[in-house]
Amino acid sequence: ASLASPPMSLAQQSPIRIGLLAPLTGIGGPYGQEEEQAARAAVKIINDAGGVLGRSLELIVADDETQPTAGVAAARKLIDVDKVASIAGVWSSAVALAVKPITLEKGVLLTVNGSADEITDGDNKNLVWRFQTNGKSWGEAFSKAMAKDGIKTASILVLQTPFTQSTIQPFRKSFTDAGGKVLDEVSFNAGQPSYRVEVERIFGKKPDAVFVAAYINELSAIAKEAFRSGYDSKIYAFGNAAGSNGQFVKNVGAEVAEGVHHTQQVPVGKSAAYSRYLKEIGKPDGTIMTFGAQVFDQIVLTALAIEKAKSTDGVRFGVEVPALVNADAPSIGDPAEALKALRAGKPFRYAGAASDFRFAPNGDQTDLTFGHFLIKAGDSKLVGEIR
Amino acid sequence: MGQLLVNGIVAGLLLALPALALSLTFSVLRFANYAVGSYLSCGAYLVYIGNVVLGMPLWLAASAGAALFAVIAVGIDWLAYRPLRDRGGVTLLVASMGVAIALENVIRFFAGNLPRAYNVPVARPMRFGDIRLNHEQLTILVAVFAALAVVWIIFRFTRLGRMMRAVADNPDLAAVRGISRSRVVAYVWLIAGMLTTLSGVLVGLDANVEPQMGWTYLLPVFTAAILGGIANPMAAVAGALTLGLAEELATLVMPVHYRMIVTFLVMVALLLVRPWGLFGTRWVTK
Amino acid sequence: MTVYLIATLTLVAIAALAGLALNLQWGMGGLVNFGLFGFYMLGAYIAGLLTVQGLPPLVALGVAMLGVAALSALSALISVRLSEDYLAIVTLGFAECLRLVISYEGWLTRGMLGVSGIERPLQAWWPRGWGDTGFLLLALLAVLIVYTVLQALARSPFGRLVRATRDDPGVVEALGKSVLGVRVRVFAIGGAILGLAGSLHAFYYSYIDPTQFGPIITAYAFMAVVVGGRGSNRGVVASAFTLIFLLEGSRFLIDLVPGLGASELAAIRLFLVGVGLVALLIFKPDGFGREPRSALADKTSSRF
Amino acid sequence: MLEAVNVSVIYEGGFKALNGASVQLAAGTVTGLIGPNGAGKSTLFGVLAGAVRPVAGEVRLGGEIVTQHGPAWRARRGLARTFQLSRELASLTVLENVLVAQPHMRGENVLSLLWSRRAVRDEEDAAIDKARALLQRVDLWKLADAPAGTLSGGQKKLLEICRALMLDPRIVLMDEPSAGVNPTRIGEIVEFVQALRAEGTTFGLVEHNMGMVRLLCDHVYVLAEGQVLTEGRFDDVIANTEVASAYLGAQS
Amino acid sequence: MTTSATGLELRDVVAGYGGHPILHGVSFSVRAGETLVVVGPNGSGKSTLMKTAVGLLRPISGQVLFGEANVTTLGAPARAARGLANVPQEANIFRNMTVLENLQVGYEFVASHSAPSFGKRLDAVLDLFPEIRAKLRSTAGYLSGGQRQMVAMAAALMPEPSVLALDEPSAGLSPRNAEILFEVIGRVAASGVTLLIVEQNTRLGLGAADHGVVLVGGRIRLAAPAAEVLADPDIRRLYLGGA
Ligand SMILES: Nc1ncnc2c1ncn2[C@@H]1O[C@H](COP(=O)(O)OP(=O)(O)OP(=O)(O)O)[C@@H](O)[C@H]1O
Ligand SMILES: Nc1ncnc2c1ncn2[C@@H]1O[C@H](COP(=O)(O)OP(=O)(O)OP(=O)(O)O)[C@@H](O)[C@H]1O
Ligand SMILES: [Mg+2]
Ligand SMILES: [Mg+2]
Repeated sequence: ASLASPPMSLAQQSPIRIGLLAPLTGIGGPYGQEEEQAARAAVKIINDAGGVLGRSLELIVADDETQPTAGVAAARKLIDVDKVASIAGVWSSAVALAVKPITLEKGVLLTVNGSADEITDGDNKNLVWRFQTNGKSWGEAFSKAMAKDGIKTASILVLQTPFTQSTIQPFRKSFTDAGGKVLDEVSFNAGQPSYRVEVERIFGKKPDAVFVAAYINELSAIAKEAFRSGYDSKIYAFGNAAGSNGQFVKNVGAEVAEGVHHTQQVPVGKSAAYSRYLKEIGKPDGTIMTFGAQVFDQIVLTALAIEKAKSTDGVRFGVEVPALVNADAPSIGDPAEALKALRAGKPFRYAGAASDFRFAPNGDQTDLTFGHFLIKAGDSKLVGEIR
Repeated sequence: MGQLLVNGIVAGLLLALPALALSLTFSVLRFANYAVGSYLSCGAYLVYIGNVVLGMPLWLAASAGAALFAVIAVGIDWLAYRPLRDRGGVTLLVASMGVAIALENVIRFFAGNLPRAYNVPVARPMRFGDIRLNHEQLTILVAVFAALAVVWIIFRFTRLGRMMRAVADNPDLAAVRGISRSRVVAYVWLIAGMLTTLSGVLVGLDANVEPQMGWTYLLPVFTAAILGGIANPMAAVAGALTLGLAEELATLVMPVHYRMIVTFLVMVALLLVRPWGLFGTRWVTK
Repeated sequence: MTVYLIATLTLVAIAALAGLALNLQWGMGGLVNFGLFGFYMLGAYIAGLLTVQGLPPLVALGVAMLGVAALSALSALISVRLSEDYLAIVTLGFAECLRLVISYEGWLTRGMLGVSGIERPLQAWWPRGWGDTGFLLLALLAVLIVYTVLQALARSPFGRLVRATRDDPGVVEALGKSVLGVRVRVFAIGGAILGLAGSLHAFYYSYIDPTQFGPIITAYAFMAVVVGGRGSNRGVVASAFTLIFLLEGSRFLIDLVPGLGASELAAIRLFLVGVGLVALLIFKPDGFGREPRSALADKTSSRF
Repeated sequence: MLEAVNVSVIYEGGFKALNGASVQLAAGTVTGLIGPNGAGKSTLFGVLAGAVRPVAGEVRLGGEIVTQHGPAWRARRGLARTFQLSRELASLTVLENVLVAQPHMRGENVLSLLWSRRAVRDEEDAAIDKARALLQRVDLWKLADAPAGTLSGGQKKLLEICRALMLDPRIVLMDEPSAGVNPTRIGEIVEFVQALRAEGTTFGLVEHNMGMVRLLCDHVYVLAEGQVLTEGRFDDVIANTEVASAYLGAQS
Repeated sequence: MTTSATGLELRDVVAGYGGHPILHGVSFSVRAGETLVVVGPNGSGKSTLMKTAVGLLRPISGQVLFGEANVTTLGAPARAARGLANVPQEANIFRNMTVLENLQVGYEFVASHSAPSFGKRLDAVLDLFPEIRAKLRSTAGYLSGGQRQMVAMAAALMPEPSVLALDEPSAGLSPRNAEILFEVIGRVAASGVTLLIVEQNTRLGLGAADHGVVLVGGRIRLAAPAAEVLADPDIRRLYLGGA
């Protein structure tokens, strides 16, 4: 009965504020909306399930313009004016690095999507958690996927950001260790008018495969360019670029997208949390939205940790974050059920939407499974799993 | 090498149209329109609406979009630049920064951040011996040359062109010679609006249609226009070609990501030898 | 809220310094420095890198000012051969190249990862929790000193010579003064101020990376000078204040608009910033102040 | 004192504006330069002042060859000039326009601004007094605080002259000082020149106002098509029929 | 040259810059086909008066009439279209256009349909100022001072105007060219064109005029037939340069 009508206190007490510092403009712009939707979905599910500590959650969204200075200004407003308990959704590693000193000082929980190693370096007082593979695992996942496809020679086309760069060394090492040969590597800058030079240089050597470490805008332009220039090397890309809710295929057309490989953390599709997330935002099963799923996990875990610690003080509830996913107990994916279990004192662990991950003590995710996808006739098909 | 040249020329031509629009407005209004990149994006999106949302063929959508945006450009001038007309080039430059920010976010408001593409099939390239030329490149080649020829004839040989240059040179004297400045300014924006829309379409074909597309072109466009000699529209085209070729050939001697440094050095060297731009002439002010 | 105001005022101080530097170089001297952000970035990197190497922050700041001043002076040397527009593009190109080098030469600059953990000057001085306020005071002091110096320069015969060079370098040459000498000095002093502003930026954020520095910094400096009234130092400070509060205040505005997604609101916010800028120019035609003059009116009041 | 020897000038675009012209400005005299429009008079002044590089020939200042030195160098050695089309410093006030010309100002050195503020102020006061004296003579003092860009055409020409004289020059080149100036004020200019010549200043004068040339010039050169057509005393020169028909018209 | 002559009249004109009046209520009229010369000290407001007459400066109060029509609110292009041509004192050519283009711009935006063709007018005008024929293809900004003056005058004459307003047309001209200029002015006047001239070369100017106006400090000090102005001893001493 209490499910239909939330407890009285929910309406009376002031809500607990959660900040979302999303890249709504700038080069991260394509992912900002996805993040916001996911955060709203998670907040709604939690509030429908009675909120936490008898209070509702309120989401405050701020734009970091994918830019550290704007990010700091926006974070300052979230912390000092809106008094949020946590900041979620920090997409760019540079923004995360810039904001981190402030959140640490003010004892605010910071959950990020950026994968630069430095983010989790140092003593973070349990306040910084990364909801993203680090570059090493992702780089290795690509080399394993290529090995499985029998790729002998590969070249690398990498966008100049901390995240994309951090995947390159691990990829190279793992790929050459497995007997492959890297023909060439070219870095390029964000926001170039065209990528023709890079494409000529990399695809011109006709490697079996090209690892394109970039986001959707650059990937779209590069894939089109390679096709139009008459090249046939297979493209391997991040799931958040080539999968991205089908947007990549829409951009370049099915013919260009045909045969593009991409990988990302699963269990997309068989996670209860992920299904709940997709249902909440009204997307069909099988849609791939990595950043959204990560933000969903961030908000849910923040809420669970607050409930568990019975405190909105970041330093107090931050400790609970790893415990909630690392526990040796039955997995629960639906946030509402997790909340119920928590209130009932039943032991459980939260199995995330983005992946069924664990946390390492330093704040990194571990234990990730990657899905290996292939675009066929305009659809991403799961062709294997990589651990 | 041959391929590099072809690619360089196409890259340069792609820059040529917005550079031409920039130097056209500069040469008449004496201010560098920082919003030229946003104009390009706006035009591209208008054409996107015609092409994808309303289902028109691209050439039709491009023509309609160009006409519509030309009018919008006149409107923007009327609202934002006209009240500042006599306040010096840099005041207008700063105003155009404001216009750029505003326009880019109008796009973002309606269309979001995700990249989009026109409804044209992507095709494999044509081959001429070793040299590959793709369909977009061919479109770019033809469209840009046609546009350049038209603008050149207008500017150099017609009454309208003389009107523009007279106002650019000496607005007061132009007025006593019977030329209405506001009419000329409107014409200039009409032409600039069409040019930027056209270039928006070509850039969209070449890469994606996205809110930042114009922004990414801004720096090269300014460089090209100034390199050529900003007060001389046709020189801007030469500047654009030089820039395109320099970037392409730079990769022979430098890591790809440093090609801009070569371009920069070439530019400085050229400007030191020819301080008025490659093909520009000294602007006489006394 | 107070904490937030302190943070915002610190940004105002840094923006004001950049604006003051440009006001000297372009406002008074007529040298269009589109590469302003490059010099600013250089200041931030010198200060940041030296500080994390263990140099005391104030010493690092001093080195940054000197370093940027020297490099600015060098780049002014080519200005003799270039007219306004060309100087603009050359400085801009220089700044962009500098940013490329900083992005890719990771061994020196730590590349895209940026430099983190930059310590602020004099942090030990302030009681715990007052660090931000202390830093603000330091920044305001810097603005005050720079303002006073520039104001004195502007009223001096040197300032007059600088403005004369802006109006017609040919005449200044014909009067026996070295235009190049004036420009080098103007660029060097402006460079030192930019080095100072950049260093404060590095200290304030305690983390710097190449994405923080772009033409938008130059754009803001030009906005500050033009909105403030070209040549007027007081105007520049006033308009730096106005602009930052326009930028920051609009963050609150979007909390008041219901029923729209965050992306739309972000778009509306920046749209308003753009429109606000144009409106400021149109409705505040003389800016916030006048250019200081060297021959004071009181000296000439008895002129009949 | 100042002389050009066989100078030729070719402008960008190939026009030969001077073709082996030689003139000599003797110390303490006023030398006139007359000739039809487009003869190359202003160009020759440009060559003498260092603003125009000749392709052939040389310029001597006090016996020393100075062809390679720029206008600033020559100005520091006491050579001042006015421009035919006035080049006022538009955003500076009238007074400032004149003050900039004051040579050896310590206040123009950033460091002495710090160390010797008193001396800087005294120098400035002295310069203002000097400027006032000049401006009062041509009735511009009442406009001392107006931006020079707002002056009338004739006022700008007068300002040009004041600015040149502020340099304490040993040689002054004046390019059509009387054009656009009211006849009564022309008298003022004539008095300026006469007084300074008496003190030993050397003058070069390009003028179309024959009355003024007759009154002032000790020696006159006639320039036509980039060459010296003839030279001598004013009365002798205008008696030349060629000069009369090409230059003076029916007036002669 | 032209058939329909128009007069020009100023009534109580107060005009200036930034709200500060320079002209304090100036009135005069030039009848169709007559010539009026304005003289006065530097800075007395002659050019300001000229700018008000041609429509570059909107008067603070007062009226400008063109024949019978009140043109006070019309801008310069509209007045040019009614047959008014002008040579300003400074910046009187398009410096970055060739001499030929200067003449073309002088002609094409105002010449009426009944006017002779461009080629005819070009020949006619070049016959008046043969010295600029050799410079037709040169950039006007590189001309000598006197050459500019002739180009400016030629451009103003191109469309066969009915009213001609000249601000110091003889400045910078050699004596011979100044003489030619006033010959041309005389011929133009004889053809029925109304002329308003500001001139510092007072003797030449007033000599060619029907009427003279002495403007001092923004007020009319004397308005009389030209010969009377020339003869007035006070005026001669104060403003016309000596005896
Ligand atoms: N920068 C230039 N480029 C090309 N030609 C020029 C340039 N300056 C002057 N000329 C030409 O050189 C010739 C001489 O010009 P100059 O100005 O010396 O004449 P001037 O004797 O002073 O004539 P005026 O009496 O009309 O002032 C003219 O024919 C002019 O057109
Ligand atoms: N744009 C302007 N702004 C402010 N004041 C101006 C402007 N133009 C002219 N003035 C002032 O108006 C007064 C009259 O100027 P105007 O040009 O009309 O004089 P003038 O009679 O033509 O003089 P001249 O014989 O020297 O050409 C002058 O004192 C001048 O300083
Ligand atoms: Mg001359
Ligand atoms: Mg005048």
